[in-house]
This record gives sequence, structure tokens and C-alpha cells, in this order.
Amino acid sequence: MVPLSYYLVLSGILFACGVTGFLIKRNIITIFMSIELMLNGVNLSFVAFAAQWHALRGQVFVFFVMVVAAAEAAVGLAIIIAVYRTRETLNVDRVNLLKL
Amino acid sequence: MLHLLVFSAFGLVCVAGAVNLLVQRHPINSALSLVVVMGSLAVEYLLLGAEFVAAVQVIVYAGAIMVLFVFVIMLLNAGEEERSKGSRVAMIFGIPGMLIGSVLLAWVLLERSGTGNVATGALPGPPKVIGWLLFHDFLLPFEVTSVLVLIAIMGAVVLASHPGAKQPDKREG
Amino acid sequence: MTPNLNLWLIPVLPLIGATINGLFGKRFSRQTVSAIALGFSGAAFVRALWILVQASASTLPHIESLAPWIRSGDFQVDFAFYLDQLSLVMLLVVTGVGFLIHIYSVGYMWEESGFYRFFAYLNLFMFFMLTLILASNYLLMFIGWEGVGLASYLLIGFWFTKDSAASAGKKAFIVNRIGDFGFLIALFLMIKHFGSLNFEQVFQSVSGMPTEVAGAGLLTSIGLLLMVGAAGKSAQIPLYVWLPDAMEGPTPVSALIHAATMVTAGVYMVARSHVIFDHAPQALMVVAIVGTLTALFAATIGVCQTDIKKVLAYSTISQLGYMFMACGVAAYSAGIFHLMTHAFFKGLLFLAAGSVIHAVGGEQDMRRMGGLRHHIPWTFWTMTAATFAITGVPLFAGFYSKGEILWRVYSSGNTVLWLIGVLTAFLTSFYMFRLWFMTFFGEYRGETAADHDDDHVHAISSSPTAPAAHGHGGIHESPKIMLIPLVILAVLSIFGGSAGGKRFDKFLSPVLHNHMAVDGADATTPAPEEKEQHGLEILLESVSVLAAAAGLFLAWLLYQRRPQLPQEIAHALGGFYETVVHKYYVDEIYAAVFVKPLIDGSTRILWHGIDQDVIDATLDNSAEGAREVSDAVRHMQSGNLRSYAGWIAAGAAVVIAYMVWMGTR
Amino acid sequence: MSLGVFILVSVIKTVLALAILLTGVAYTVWLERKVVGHIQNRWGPTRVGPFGLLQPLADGVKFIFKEDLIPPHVYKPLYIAAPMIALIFALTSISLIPVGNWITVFGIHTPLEIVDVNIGLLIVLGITSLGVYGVALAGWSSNSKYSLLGGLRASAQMISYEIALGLSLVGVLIMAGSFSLRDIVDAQAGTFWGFIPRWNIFQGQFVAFFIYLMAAYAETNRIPFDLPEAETELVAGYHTEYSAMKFAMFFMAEYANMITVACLATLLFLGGWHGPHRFGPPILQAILPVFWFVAKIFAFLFLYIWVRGTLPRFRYDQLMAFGWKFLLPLAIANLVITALIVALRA
Repeated sequence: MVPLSYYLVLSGILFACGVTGFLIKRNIITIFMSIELMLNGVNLSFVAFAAQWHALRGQVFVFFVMVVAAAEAAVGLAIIIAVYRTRETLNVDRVNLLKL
Repeated sequence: MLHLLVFSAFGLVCVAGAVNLLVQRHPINSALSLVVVMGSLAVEYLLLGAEFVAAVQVIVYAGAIMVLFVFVIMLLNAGEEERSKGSRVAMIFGIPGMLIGSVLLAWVLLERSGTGNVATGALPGPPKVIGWLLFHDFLLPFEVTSVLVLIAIMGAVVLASHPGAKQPDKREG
Repeated sequence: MTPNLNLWLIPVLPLIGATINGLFGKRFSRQTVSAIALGFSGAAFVRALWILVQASASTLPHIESLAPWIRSGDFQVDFAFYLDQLSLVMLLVVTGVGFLIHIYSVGYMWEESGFYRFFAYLNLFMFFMLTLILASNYLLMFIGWEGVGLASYLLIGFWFTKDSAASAGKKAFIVNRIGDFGFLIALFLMIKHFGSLNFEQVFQSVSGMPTEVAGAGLLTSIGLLLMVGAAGKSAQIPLYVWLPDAMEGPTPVSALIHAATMVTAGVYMVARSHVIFDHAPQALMVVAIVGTLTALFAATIGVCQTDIKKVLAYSTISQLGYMFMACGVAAYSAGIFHLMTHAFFKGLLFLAAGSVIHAVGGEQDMRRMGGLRHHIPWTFWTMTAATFAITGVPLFAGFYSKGEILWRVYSSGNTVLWLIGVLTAFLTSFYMFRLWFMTFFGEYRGETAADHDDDHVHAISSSPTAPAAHGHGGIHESPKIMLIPLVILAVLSIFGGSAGGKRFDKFLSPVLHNHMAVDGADATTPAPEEKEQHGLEILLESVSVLAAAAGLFLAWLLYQRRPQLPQEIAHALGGFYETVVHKYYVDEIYAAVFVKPLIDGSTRILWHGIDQDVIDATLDNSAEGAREVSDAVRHMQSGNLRSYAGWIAAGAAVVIAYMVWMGTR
Repeated sequence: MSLGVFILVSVIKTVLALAILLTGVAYTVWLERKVVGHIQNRWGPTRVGPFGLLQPLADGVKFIFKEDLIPPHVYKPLYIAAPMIALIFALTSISLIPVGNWITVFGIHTPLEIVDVNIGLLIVLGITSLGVYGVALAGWSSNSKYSLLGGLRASAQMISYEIALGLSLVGVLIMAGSFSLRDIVDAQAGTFWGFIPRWNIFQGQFVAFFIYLMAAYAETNRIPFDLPEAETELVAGYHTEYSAMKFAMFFMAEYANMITVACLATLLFLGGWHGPHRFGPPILQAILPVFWFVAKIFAFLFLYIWVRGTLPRFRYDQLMAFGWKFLLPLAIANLVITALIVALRA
């Protein structure tokens, strides 16, 4: 038997790692992966709460998050490719002009 | 006991993977750490009984999305991260903000939440029931999401298509 | 079991023609365009004739409901068509005269670059006019009503590159709008009080109501409002001002829309609504007075006009006045009868005038015509027939219809109106013969044939590239395709009246008398008095013939015998003459009383006051404010992704702290 | 059944399965060389043992004793991990494949597979979808143009065809109403009119089988879709830089994947272990289903090899166009039609 709060804390840790990654990483792909990490953390809390409240809807939400994450990955990576083509760098600190 | 053991083991793998993601300087290592995180998360889902979610987690996240990441890393031949100083704001506000938020959340979760224990396989999510929910209670979100995915596909194609193909006068990257 | 007449086909046929020509006509040759336009309008005419044969008296009125249109509670409006004797007469007039004018237009407009456009509009007009006529409820009628207004606008402004044509179109549209406003309010009143717009139901309800003899009530208001609408469409005082300007359009348009058909829609509408007017004698009286005044007023203006089409325009107004006069004394059948004969001879007059203009190369000023009768004999003789018809020369169409009107006016006891009517008849005769003499007799006063070619092109055609294909070698007769309609209409003008007012009255009686409260003047005439009445009628008719003869004599005297005399008379009359020449300054008065205050008010209050100082200022200031605020915070938008993440994290921390604080309090 | 016995039985089954699978892999290689040899009018391996039957053994020994060469500029951790990843995922998926009914041995009632889970098909799909990492990472970490191109091609191709593959299976899932491989096989028991087996392929899923077949060729990087290792342009694709045992691992992974794919095809479309009427003594009755199963796998593998010996290689854009513009719409259409029929029949 594991207290629910352990799952939530794990989820929180993953989320915090994601935020930290966003803040400290320079590579735009890694930053994007940090976002995925945050989403995963949130998913865990969804599933945990679903188990807690015996509501399958929580699990259904995870699917939506996954689908949105997939869509986001497709578009985001396409953007990264486009950015790389024009800037020839993946370092976000060097991609700070709002125009070409 | 076994439950806690398995939970802790994979939880640790999870956190280790997440931290490794931050520590590693090469994006492909970060990506693989993330795959590890996702795999162990799938196990956590199984512990909670959500077998279908776990399977989809592996297929979609680990098997498709992360492959896409790896693919892009390979395609762009991303090298090691360079240590550049770009943002003071991120350091001054972001890190403390993140820390404060996390600590507050952890405190609330551990001290004040009245949630109880979760048994192994507490809520089995049979595909049939989840499908039923998706196509009845969540039909509208489902359809909207499908439109979103369609648009995302088109957007990805448009964004990633070579700009020089149609506008030869545009500056090439 | 009523036979299926398929009434809907009649309006829809011209619509098909209009659609084809409007959408694809640009790519068609002129032959194709005219074949389509003539084909579809001709088909409508044939269809109308077929219906005339099919629809014996037994089957009328015939109602054909196609589809529901508006359904709201108890209120329902259908796409439904209604055919009775009244609409049958109108149907034949509109399709018949319309078809003839279509034929004429092929010849008249051949040189125009907008040939296909013209015929598309013309067919469109036919569609709306037929909808108006065949509608079985006021709303559908209103659609047709508005539609003919639109078509009229488009056709007046056909040469839209010409400033005057464009503004004439606008003027017609706006003045009509005022009338439509009245019509619309009448419709609202009907919906409110009768809960329906169907003719049958409305008239049923009205029949059950008492006649408003003493005070003005609901029916009087509806009647007056309808009259406002009719005055707008049919160019009655005070809304007649658009019609003379509408002469900027091509002459066939003037003939079809502004003489024969559209302008008579008001008369038709009043006749159609006769049940309402019969129950509102005061409204009826207003109709009569307005009609009579218009008739006289327009006739006096017509006397002094020199533009051949303007004369005819004022004549039209005047004749419309006659029709309203007839309706005003509840002699609807006489009004409709005059409407029909008027459609023949006025259509003919305009077409013949068009032929004259065509002959002299676009000149419209009668002072530069003269002596044309040898050059253009066909036009001359047809025009003569029409002139005789309008002035009421015995045995011509106008003699019967005008005589009928005057007799009915007299017998209703309105002697003053009758006197004015006779005076108007005299004036009509005078200005018509004046036109006749000035145009066809005497010496040709225009420029020499050598240099009028340019003028012609400029006046008739807006297009600089329209060459005179058939060559203008001086004054010449129009092509056959223009003359055939003239001849047919001339025949109709001569014999069209011989049907006689009485028979016409009988034909229309199922419509106009069946559910009518008996009104003194219109009660079936008792048998013993008939003889005496007949004698009186002949006497009165001789009076009007005399008046016409006097007009003829005077015209002959002034413009044929002693051409210098008019100048002297004008000089003698001085200020009054000036006033009449300037159409009593009505346009100027309207401009001063309505237009200028409106423009000033709009400019000062609505534009400068509200739009600029309130609406625009709100917008400008909020935009300015937004800009200033953005200016202050834009430094946060550094373009550095990680800084954004930092802000978000800090903000999230604040939110979490707030929530925790709220939750643990 | 106590935990100890369960673990014991599981270990025994795992060892058995692994041994059989690896042997199967070895002899699939042999079979391929033999069959392709005959197709190409030559003999194939003949020297080692009768009909060259010991050739795989000789090959294995050779691989083990070759020098394990690591090129200087590779990214070492991943270079070493990649073949392991590929092989591990290829071998793992076999653990969910049922080869027959439940049997009772020594009083222990156990299914003829390592674990019996009710979403078996999903897990198999998940594991095979992870196999792409091995190929992709091998290509990238080798730090060689040929390898990189091979890895890129492999990952794009496998992601693309996974969609068609998954969709082709949905029709079968709708017919069976379950993710459990055992249920799916059971849904195909019996015959139509006594002689046509009720296999899914005969139940209107022929199109799905075709799609599955095409996608399977692409997923296992086999001719006609073996672009990732197209030797005429990429030397050897993603495993250009590999030698000795690491190369053998890729080799084994490829054939193990073939066998997995053949197992899945058998289970999903060809009626699994169901065969003609049961006959013979009880022991034969217990063994026969396994025999039918193996026979079907053999037939499928033969088809694989036959195609390899017959068809030329596609161009890469043809491959992608085929997957996205033909197979995917076809799979969707098949799915819609199947769903309609099932809904109407219900």
C-alpha cells in the first residue's frame, strides 16, 4: 500500500525537473523534452487521482494529454527544424530576435 | 510492501532519468533519459492498475514521440550544448520561483492532503470502458482533438517543408 | 378542381434570362444575348396568353402556393401566387408591352457596349414586376416592389459613367425609399392587427370592420400609408421628383419602366387594396386629391418643358394622377383601364420619341427639331396615333379611358375635381400637340447633318468605342426592328380603348366589387336613370373633347401659326413662367428643406459630434492607452525564451502560494 | 499456485522460449539462404553438415571469435548499447506470444506462453515500436554517413509503417472485441460450412492481412523495403560500422523480429493454433495445435523469403508514398468498413 501523496510527490518532482530543464537548458530540443517531462508528471497525477477517486475519466484525460503532446511534438519539431534552417543553431539564447 | 518496493524502485529510476535529462549535455542522452522516465512511468501506471494507459504510454510516448525527437536530433546533427549566458531573469526569478512552488506543493501534499493509500491495481482501466467513455462522455473533446491533430499534421508539413522549394528568392538557411 | 396554371413559370422565365445574360452575357454575341432576352420575355408573354385562355372566369381567383416562406407562430407568409382578373390584365400589359419594348431595345441599344447588361437588367425588371403583380400577399408584393425599384435604379444609372445618370438613379432610389417606408409601416400595421399579409385574409378581416366615415382610424392610417408607398412608386405629389430625372436612362427603359409598367404599380396596389380604401373614405379622398393635383401640376410643368423626354415624363406623372383620381373616387376599374391604355400610348410615345432622338442623332431638345415628318414617316404616323390617343381624340384609346375617368369623377359628385380634370385634359392636349408640332412640323432647326455624328455617339452611348455601325447619313428612319413594336403599339393605341369602360368594368367586377361595401357612387346604376345618365355622360365627354380640341388649336396657334407668340407670352407672364420652367422650384425646395438640413445635421452632429468625438475618440484613446501600456511592459519581451520561462515560473509560484494560502487559511 | 512455483515455471518457460527462438532464428537464416539459393538457381550452404544444416552453428562460432572492432570516432556508450537494445526488444516480444492452449504438466496448469496478459497485443506492439531505437541509435552513434542515413531512413520508415500496421490490426480487434491474443485466436475457432476455417483472413480481413504484410516487410526492414541497409547505396546501412558479435546481434534481432511478425500474423489472421479436426491420442491432441502454429509460421516465413528472392528494392520516396498515400487510406477504409459490418451484424 502506497499513500497517494507519494505518487503526487513523484509527479511533482518530475514536473519540477521539467521546469528546471526549461530554465537551465540551452538546447531547444532539450527544452522541448522538458515540456514533455512536465506533461508526463501531470499525467501521473491524473492517473493517481483517477485511482484515488475511482473515476476512469482521469485516465481518459491522460489520453487527451498524450494526443495533444503528440500534436505538439509534431508541430514543435517542425518549428525547430525551421528555426535551425534559418539560424543554424539550436541554442535558444542565440534565437532571441523576433524576426529573421 | 512489494507495492512500495516496486513503486520506490521505478520512482527512483524515474527521478534519476529526469535528473539525468538535466545533467546531460548532449540532447540524445537527454532524449534517452526521457525514454527511461517514460518507461518507468508506464510501470507506475501499471501499479495503479491503468494497464491501457501504460500500454499507450509506451506505444505513443516512447515508441512514437520520443523516436521523433531522436530522429530530429539525428537529422539536425545536434551537438553538445554550449554554455551561454542568455537570461538573468531565468536565474533570478525562475529558479527561486520553481523552488518555492515545488516546496509549497510538496508541503501541502505531504502534510495537509487527506488522501489515503492506493492499492496495487487500484483502478483497472479496461480498454472497453475507456473507449466507451471516449466515444460517449468525451465525444466532443475527442472530435476536437482529432481536428487538432489534423491541423498539427498540416502545420508540421508546412513548417518543415523546405522554404526554398516554393520561394526560390527567399534566403536559404 | 382548378387546373394547374404553373403561375410561377411566368416570373421565373425572365429571371432565367436575366441570370444567363447577367452571368455569361459578356461572352455571348449580341445576337445570342438578344435571343435569350427576347426568348424568355416572349415565353413569359406566351405563357400569359395561355393563361388568359385557360383561366376562364370560373377558375378565378386562382391561388398557387409554392412553398412556405416565413412561419412564426400564427403568422405565415408563403411563396404564393394569386391570379384574378385584375392581375390578369396587369399580366398581359406587362408581358405584352414588355416584350414589345424588348424587341425595340434590340434595335435601339445595338451600339451599346453594355448590351448584355441592359438585357439582363430588363429581364430582371420583368421578373420583379411579374412577382409584384402575381403576389398573393403583401410581403411578396413588397419584394417585387423593391425589386422593380432596384431594376429601375440599375437601368436609370445604366450609363453610370455619366454623372447625371448616376445621381438620377440615386435620386430615384432614395425617393422611392421614402415611399417604401410608408408601405412597410402599412405592412407592419396589418401584421399587428390582422395577423396576416395574405390578400384574402386581410380583406376578409377588413370587410368585417365598419367603414370609417367619421374619424380616421386604423384603416385610414393603413390606406394613407399605402398611398405614401404608391405615391413614391407612381410619382405622385410630393414624391414625383425622381421621375423626370429618371429620363437619364435609355429611352426603352423610360418607356417600359417609367411609363408603361413600374410606375403604374402604385395604381395597381391601390386597386388591389381597394377593400381597405373602401372602408376608409377619407384616405380615398386623399388619393383623389393627390391624384388630381398631381395631374394638373405636372401638366402645367409639361407645358414649358423643351426636352422631348421630359415633356413625356411630366405627361406620365399627369396621367398617373388621372389614374389615382379615378381610384380616389372608387372607380378602380376606370383607373386600371386608363392604366392599360396609358401603357399602350405612353409606351408608344416614348418609343417614338426614342425613334425621333435616334433619327436626329441623340438630340433631345425639341427646339432643335422640327419638320421631321417627311424624314421619318413611320415614326411620325405612330406618334400621331399616340398623341391623338393621349389627348382623347374620339375613338382613340385615351378617349374612352379618360372619358370614363372624368365621367366617374363627375358622377361621384366631385365637381371641382372634374373641373380640374378637364383643365388638365386641355393642358395635356396643349403640350402634346406642342410637342407634335415642334417635332414634326415647321423647319428643321437642328444642326446640319454633317457634324451630328459625334453628338449622337456622345449622347446615346457612354462608350467611346461605339462606332455608328449603320452610319448616320443625316436624319433617317429607324431600323425595322424598332418600327414593328411602334406599329403594334399604335394599333393598340387606336383600338385598345374600344373595349370600352363598361365592358372592362364588368370584366373586373368580380375582383373590385364582390366583397365591397356599397359606396354610393359605385352602386349599380338603377335602370330608369340610365338613359339620363347616358345623356349626361355624352355631354361630359363632349366637354373633354372640346377641351382637347382647344388645346390642339392653341398649340397650332402658338407653335405652328405664330411661332414668335410663345416668347411674347412667356415674357408677359414673367415670373410665373420662370417658376413653371423651373418646375415650381420643387427640387430646390426639397433640397433646402430636407436635403440640406439632413446633410448639415449629419455632418455636424453625427459625423463631427458622435462619430469623431465619441466613437473614433474612444477607439483612438484606447489604442493610444494600449500602446502606452505596451510601451512600458515591452521590455519584458526580450525574445529570450528562458526569460519567459522564468517569468512563468515566478508567476506560477505566486499563484501556488496564493492558492496554498487560501486553502490553509 | 504459489509464488515460488510461478517463478520457477516462468523461468523454465523463458529459457525454453529463448532457446527455441534463437534456434528458430538460426534456422530461419539457413532456410533463407537455402531458399534464396534455389530461387537464384544455386545450392545455398551445403558444406557444413547434411544440406548445410550445421551452417548456422558455424556462423555463430565465427561471429563469437571475430575481433570486436570499435571504430575510433563513434559515440561509444550508444554504439555499444544500440545492438543490445535492438536484440533485447526483438526477443522480449516473444514472451507474449501464445503458441497453444493451456496445458497441465505435473499438475501445474499453465498457458503455453511466458505471460498471459489481457492487453497482449498492445504490449507486443509497444515493445516492437521500441525496437527502432536500436537501429536509430546505431546509425547515429556510428558517426558515419552511411550509418546515419540508414538510421534516419529506418526510423522514418518504421514510424510511418507502424501507423498502417496498427490500423490494419484494428479490424481484427473489432472482430474479436479484445486485446488478448488468446481471445483473438479463440474467436477464429471453427469453420464455415465445415471446411473453410473461420480465420480472420477468410472473414473479410484479407485487405487487412495484405496491409499487415506490407507494413511487416517495412517494419522488419526486409526486401522490398530494406532501404535502411540498402547495400548498393549505403554499404550496409545502420550496421555498416559493426562487426563480430554486435553485428550478429543486429542480425539476430532482424530474424527474431521476422519470427515475431510471423507469429502475430498467424495469431491475428491465420487462426493461431487452430487446425483441422483433432485426432489421435491425448498427447497428440496436446501437441498438434503447436504443430499447426509452427507450420503456419513456417509458411509465413517462406512467403517472406520468397518475396525477398523475387522482388526488387523500392526507391525511398516510393516507399514513403506507398505507406502514406496507399496503405494508410486503405487501412482506414478497411477499418471503417469492418466497423460498419460488425455494427450492422450486431
